[in-house]
Amino acid sequence: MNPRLYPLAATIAIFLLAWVICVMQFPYMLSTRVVGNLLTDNAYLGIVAVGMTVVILSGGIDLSVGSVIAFSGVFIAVMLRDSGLHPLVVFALLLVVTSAFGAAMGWLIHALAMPPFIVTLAGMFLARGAAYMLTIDSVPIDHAFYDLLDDAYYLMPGKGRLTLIGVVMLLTVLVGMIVAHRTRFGASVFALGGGEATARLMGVKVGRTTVAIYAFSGLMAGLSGIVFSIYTSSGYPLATVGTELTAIAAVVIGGTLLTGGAGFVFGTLIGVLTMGLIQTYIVFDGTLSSWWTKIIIGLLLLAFILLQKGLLRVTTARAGA
Amino acid sequence: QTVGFSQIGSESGWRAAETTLTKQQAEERGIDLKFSDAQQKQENQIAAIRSFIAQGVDAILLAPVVATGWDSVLEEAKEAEIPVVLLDRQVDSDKSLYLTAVGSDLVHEGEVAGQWLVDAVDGAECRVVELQGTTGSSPAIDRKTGFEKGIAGADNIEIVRSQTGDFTRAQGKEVMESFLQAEGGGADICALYAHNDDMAVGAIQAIKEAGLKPGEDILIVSIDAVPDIFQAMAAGEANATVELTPNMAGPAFDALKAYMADGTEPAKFIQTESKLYTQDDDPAGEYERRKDLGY
Amino acid sequence: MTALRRVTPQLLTLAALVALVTLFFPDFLRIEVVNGRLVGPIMDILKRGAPVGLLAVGMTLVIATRGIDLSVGTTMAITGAVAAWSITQGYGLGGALALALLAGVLAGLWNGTLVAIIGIQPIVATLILMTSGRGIAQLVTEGRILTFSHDGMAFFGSGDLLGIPAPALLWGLTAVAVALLMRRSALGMLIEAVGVNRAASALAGVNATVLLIAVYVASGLCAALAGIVATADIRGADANNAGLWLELDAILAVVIGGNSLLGGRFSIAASVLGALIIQTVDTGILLAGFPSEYNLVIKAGLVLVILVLQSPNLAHHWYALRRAAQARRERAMDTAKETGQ
Amino acid sequence: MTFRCDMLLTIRSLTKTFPGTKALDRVDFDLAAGEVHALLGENGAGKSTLIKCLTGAYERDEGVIALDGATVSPRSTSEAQELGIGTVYQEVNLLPNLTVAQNLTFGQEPTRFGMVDRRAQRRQAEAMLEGYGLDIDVGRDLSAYSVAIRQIIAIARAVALSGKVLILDEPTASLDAREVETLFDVVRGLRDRGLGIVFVSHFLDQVFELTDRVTVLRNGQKVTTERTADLDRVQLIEHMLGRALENEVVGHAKTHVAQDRPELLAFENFGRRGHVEPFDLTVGEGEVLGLAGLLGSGRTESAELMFGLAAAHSGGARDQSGALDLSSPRAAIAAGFGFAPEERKEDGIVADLSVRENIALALQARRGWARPVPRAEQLRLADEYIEKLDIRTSGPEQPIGDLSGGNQQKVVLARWLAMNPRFLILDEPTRGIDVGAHAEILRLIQQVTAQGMSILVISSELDELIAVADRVIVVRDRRHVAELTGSEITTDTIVRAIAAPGRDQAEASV
Ligand SMILES: Nc1ncnc2c1ncn2[C@@H]1O[C@H](COP(=O)(O)OP(=O)(O)OP(=O)(O)O)[C@@H](O)[C@H]1O
Ligand SMILES: Nc1ncnc2c1ncn2[C@@H]1O[C@H](COP(=O)(O)OP(=O)(O)OP(=O)(O)O)[C@@H](O)[C@H]1O
Ligand SMILES: [Mg+2]
Ligand SMILES: [Mg+2]
Repeated sequence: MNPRLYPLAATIAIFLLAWVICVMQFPYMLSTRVVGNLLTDNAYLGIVAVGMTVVILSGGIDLSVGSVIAFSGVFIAVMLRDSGLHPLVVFALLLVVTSAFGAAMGWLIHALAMPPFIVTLAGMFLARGAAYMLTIDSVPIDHAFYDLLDDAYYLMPGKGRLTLIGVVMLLTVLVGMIVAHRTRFGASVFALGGGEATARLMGVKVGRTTVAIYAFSGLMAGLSGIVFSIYTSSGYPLATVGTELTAIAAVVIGGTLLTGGAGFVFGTLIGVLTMGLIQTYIVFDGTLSSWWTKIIIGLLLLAFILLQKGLLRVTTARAGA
Repeated sequence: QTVGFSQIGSESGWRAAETTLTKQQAEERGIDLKFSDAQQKQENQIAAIRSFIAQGVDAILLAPVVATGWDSVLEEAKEAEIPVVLLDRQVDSDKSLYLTAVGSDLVHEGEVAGQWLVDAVDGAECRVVELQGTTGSSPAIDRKTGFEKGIAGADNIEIVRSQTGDFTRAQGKEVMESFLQAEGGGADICALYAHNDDMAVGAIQAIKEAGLKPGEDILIVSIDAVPDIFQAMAAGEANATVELTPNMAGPAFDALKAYMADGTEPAKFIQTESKLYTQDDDPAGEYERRKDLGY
Repeated sequence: MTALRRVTPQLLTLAALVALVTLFFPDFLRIEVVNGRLVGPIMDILKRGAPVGLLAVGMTLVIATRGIDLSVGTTMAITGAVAAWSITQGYGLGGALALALLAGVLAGLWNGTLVAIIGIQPIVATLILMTSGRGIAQLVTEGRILTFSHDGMAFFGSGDLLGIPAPALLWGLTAVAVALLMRRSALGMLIEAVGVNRAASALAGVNATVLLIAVYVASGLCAALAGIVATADIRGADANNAGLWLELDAILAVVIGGNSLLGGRFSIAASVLGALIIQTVDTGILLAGFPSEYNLVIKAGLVLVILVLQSPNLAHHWYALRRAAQARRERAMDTAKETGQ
Repeated sequence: MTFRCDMLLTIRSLTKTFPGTKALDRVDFDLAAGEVHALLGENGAGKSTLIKCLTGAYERDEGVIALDGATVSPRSTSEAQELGIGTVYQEVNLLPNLTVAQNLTFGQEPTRFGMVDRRAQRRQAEAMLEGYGLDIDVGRDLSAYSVAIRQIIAIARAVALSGKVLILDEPTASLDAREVETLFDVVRGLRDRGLGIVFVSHFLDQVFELTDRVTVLRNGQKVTTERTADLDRVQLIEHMLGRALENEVVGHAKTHVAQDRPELLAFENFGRRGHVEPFDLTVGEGEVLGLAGLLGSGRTESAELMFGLAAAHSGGARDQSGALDLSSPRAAIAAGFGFAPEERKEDGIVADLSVRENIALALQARRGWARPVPRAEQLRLADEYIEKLDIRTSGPEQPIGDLSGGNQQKVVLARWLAMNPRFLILDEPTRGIDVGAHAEILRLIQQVTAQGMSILVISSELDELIAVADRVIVVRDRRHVAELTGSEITTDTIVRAIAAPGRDQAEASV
């Protein structure tokens, strides 16, 4: 096996191992219901994590996505309430807005040579603030088209539901895999992650690529916002606080290096499912107090990262010898 | 009997008390309670309810973090024939999707507080500052609306400043300090209305540090009735609070029991009392009664 | 002199902000003496800026090593809880302070070990404590707001010395002490060297691992001080809300202070000024009396403007412009000389 | 402004100023089609800067560039590539996190339906590497390969991109003789096809072997352009330095026999599984040891083992007073060791810090943080070495990252000399260093060894080893295979020892 695939393999192995452990304790975890739930409940996270993966692969970071998801929900809800537009039109409008927002952040990052962490932090405040300015209330979405989207699922044997948004997430991962690993744009992303100065000397159009990367992340955040609004049939300015951190954790668990230049979009899917698995396990257990929940989530996160590191060290040492 | 309980989080002492009481009530009735803390996130709550359904619990208690967005997951529960009882906050889904809701009327709470102030100032001019809860949260919105309703008839009362204190003590204190600065060192403020007791307790400290006497120079009315506000009332530093009982689970379990025994449909809304406490209601005693409830 | 030059942009920003707030709130600069204490919006800023200011001191060191510490807000909650718990358990002021500082050191050791020895990337390593730490804090407080009444402890929140609020004194002294320690000893240079190139520094014999751990411990200590201030301020430990999202403000302060997130050269003074700038924005928004749903947008807008104005590239463009003008002048002079001869 | 229309590439009055340095001062340069044109000069003369201005990596202050008679102004390297200018920059400019194939085809990936066609990409990459005698898997990450291989890949990429002009900035610095010969064949082939080639090197032999014309820069100004055939070595050096060089190749100064040196250190059965086979080695006081071998033979790894960068699996080291602790660089430094590494950018310089701080760094680390080296002392050290090693810098406070490659190397040397260790390991100390400084460093080695310091030199330049070493250890396949002393040290004997029995291709190529 190509050594660059080791982190991905380690991630998948650990995920499967964790699942086996869960199933041994709660046989129900093997049901299609739980599988369907994992996909549906983490659909918005998976989509936004795909965008985050591309950003992190380029050596950047995007802290604004959680706020952008919230903004998207509010934007859709308010537009549907106040204007007679069809949801599809609103979706298109929204994706334009969020992509432009991402592009603007990318431009700032490039043109002013400011660190992405800070620019997107300001973006995070701005997007959340913009959501507040649209409404401070939670706004329900009441539209026949939404009921349609909501009821679109395939009932798997065992009563598990493969929902539309779950499928959208899987498709997004696929698209993300192609964009990151199979296009010239993707190659430029990896090049930037390998080192901006070198990438520049190799002929990467740094400015254009940076803008495109953050625009892509904005697009994904917008799409995630749409999915989230379908998931909850509403828009709420306080939604998805801290989702950016969950997404980053998922990307890292998925075997992508935060320093950029190495990683896999597919790994991110596994990372997202891992986070979902941790969540599900804790709910199934149902005995943890509020505070132990927090501690255990952190410790499980650490355990995954340590296992991954250990496994990698063992395999590379084996390969080196 | 297994009951899943999806709690919002542990963001305040009041909520910690609600969690404690729910667990207590479940234990007393021999119910196996599956507890899930959503850390203030709706998405976690939805995921938790889905997991409860997958596990096949007998009933679900839900303290919804926000009013909207529950339709599809409640429908799923209904299809799986698992009754859902809402605790302390309402949802705007169809009433057929849940068994009943136990809670207080948030608007009414604000109204009670407003009416108390109208009575207390008795026609005198009064400039009020307001400490809001977390921007966008339903208690913040409703308690603001309710208070405004309560003082609607009294032209002598006017809200001059209103800022969010995020339901926390520290923010309550910080924002109150800036209110005092902005309003002539506090001389122009006649009363404070805080959306919860924690912010009021923080604000009381700010007022004391500014050299004024809370409860006399500035009247203080807030909501929740947590132990610390009774302590302040006993010391004459706070004037009134509106109770929001943390024991929502008791009525909920009662309703569930009846429903499961013979299918008795409870009322769709079991309203808990929004009782007003003032300095005359034995605050010291109330403090003693409450201080071990896990607030 | 060079130190003053380094912080000029921050000083100018602060001055501009003060002018802006004064426009909306004319009494902004008023300071009175009440009961022997200085009172006024400026004093409030100095006092309220204490937590972020303290966090920024530690964060500056961490960032200088090319790291980041997301756990400081949570560490505040833990140390605050420990302080309040030990006061209520009757350990006395000294015991409470010692235990709280110890908790901060432990948090720093944990982060430092994950980063420097196990080699987890700082963002993720500190994210772990950030998520689980609040649980630990709540374990201590059992989820309630752990109140205490101890005037000695409360002094750190609302006391004053020579008319100056104690928190302001505390963070001022901490900043000065750390800055002096860094520049009077070789620590500053060694930290910068490790931040720029850990491999090369280690090869030159710098004990990079210990230095990295020390930096996270320092950050934990600063967070402990901030936690003590926050707890003393409300005379209670609020495990769930103390220091919530303050790590972001602290990072922002460091960056507004002109320190690079890529590590290397750092200035504590500039970071502390950054913290003051942020607090001025926050207090200014409160005093100006806008509806609270605008708070975030105003803050984001102001921060963006400040960052853009201080961006190195803008300075670079400015430098290039000036140099071009100078070259043109020189050439004009050259031709003048040539024709003159 | 006049362009010579017979020239492929014309540069007129190119000027570039960095804060504090005028790197290029109205430089003119002409490149004809079908010539190899050497660009020479001391470290910091401005060669790399000229190239970067030409390819748009730097923004020039002034000057005009014409390609085929038409003025061009590439604002980025990608624009330069589109104009047909392929470049190998001094720092290997490839991405270690991409595969070899991705690096080679970057920007020109074959696509099908908008997606990169992996198989075609592989084929294309393999085709590009043909003729360089490399047998590697292009699907592996670049980081799996050594610096030398990366250098060749960078060259192959630049060659493929260069429709008209090929620029090579010190391409041979990390290549061995055989690989240099391969490269030269490729370059000659391109010249014969009518390309213009710019060649930067500090190896004058290579310049005389390969190039048609020479342009010399000094302190950012053009000194002269002449036909290579019209020059001799001495003249060329005079052009570069602005003065004559006293005794360029230091004579064999080994007057005394190695045996009568008191023993300083001894390594016994010292080794690490999978890295270096256990070896025995004694080091005499004031002795210069040379380590010779092919690329990847394990010289650097031997050195890293001795300096505690990797833990030894067997054996140990001792001096008169007993066993030495070499478990980490810090321990090794405490034992009086020093190590100037081969990869100066990754392991040597601390880019943002000043020259002064870089020199004082190791000294400071040894004293501990609580006892800072006084600023005056640091400045004295910096000034001393800036003068001694002729470091070209605008002052001791200039960030080392802004220095030219060769001058960075000198600062790293200065750092260790300032420590005055008893045993100093120098891994490729003269890589990328100009003739003048080269001689200077060899002289310095002799000077410090005369005062009792022992030195281990790793070098791919046999002449250098022959010039300074009292003893040469030959490394092959991670094993120390031979030891040559005194008069045994000749090019011939070393090459013979390097080429294992049955592995005589190395001998054939030298
Ligand atoms: N980015 C930079 N900032 C400031 N000064 C620089 C920068 N790059 C180069 N210089 C200065 O410009 C001068 C020319 O450097 P350049 O790299 O062109 O030298 P060179 O001839 O390639 O030397 P070498 O043989 O050592 O590679 C040097 O004095 C160097 O210090
Ligand atoms: N041509 C090559 N092909 C594959 N691997 C190589 C090659 N050259 C070096 N390596 C690898 O690089 C590692 C480092 O070798 P090392 O640096 O010790 O050799 P060296 O003799 O110092 O050579 P150099 O002069 O390149 O530094 C070795 O583990 C070796 O596997
Ligand atoms: Mg050069
Ligand atoms: Mg080597």
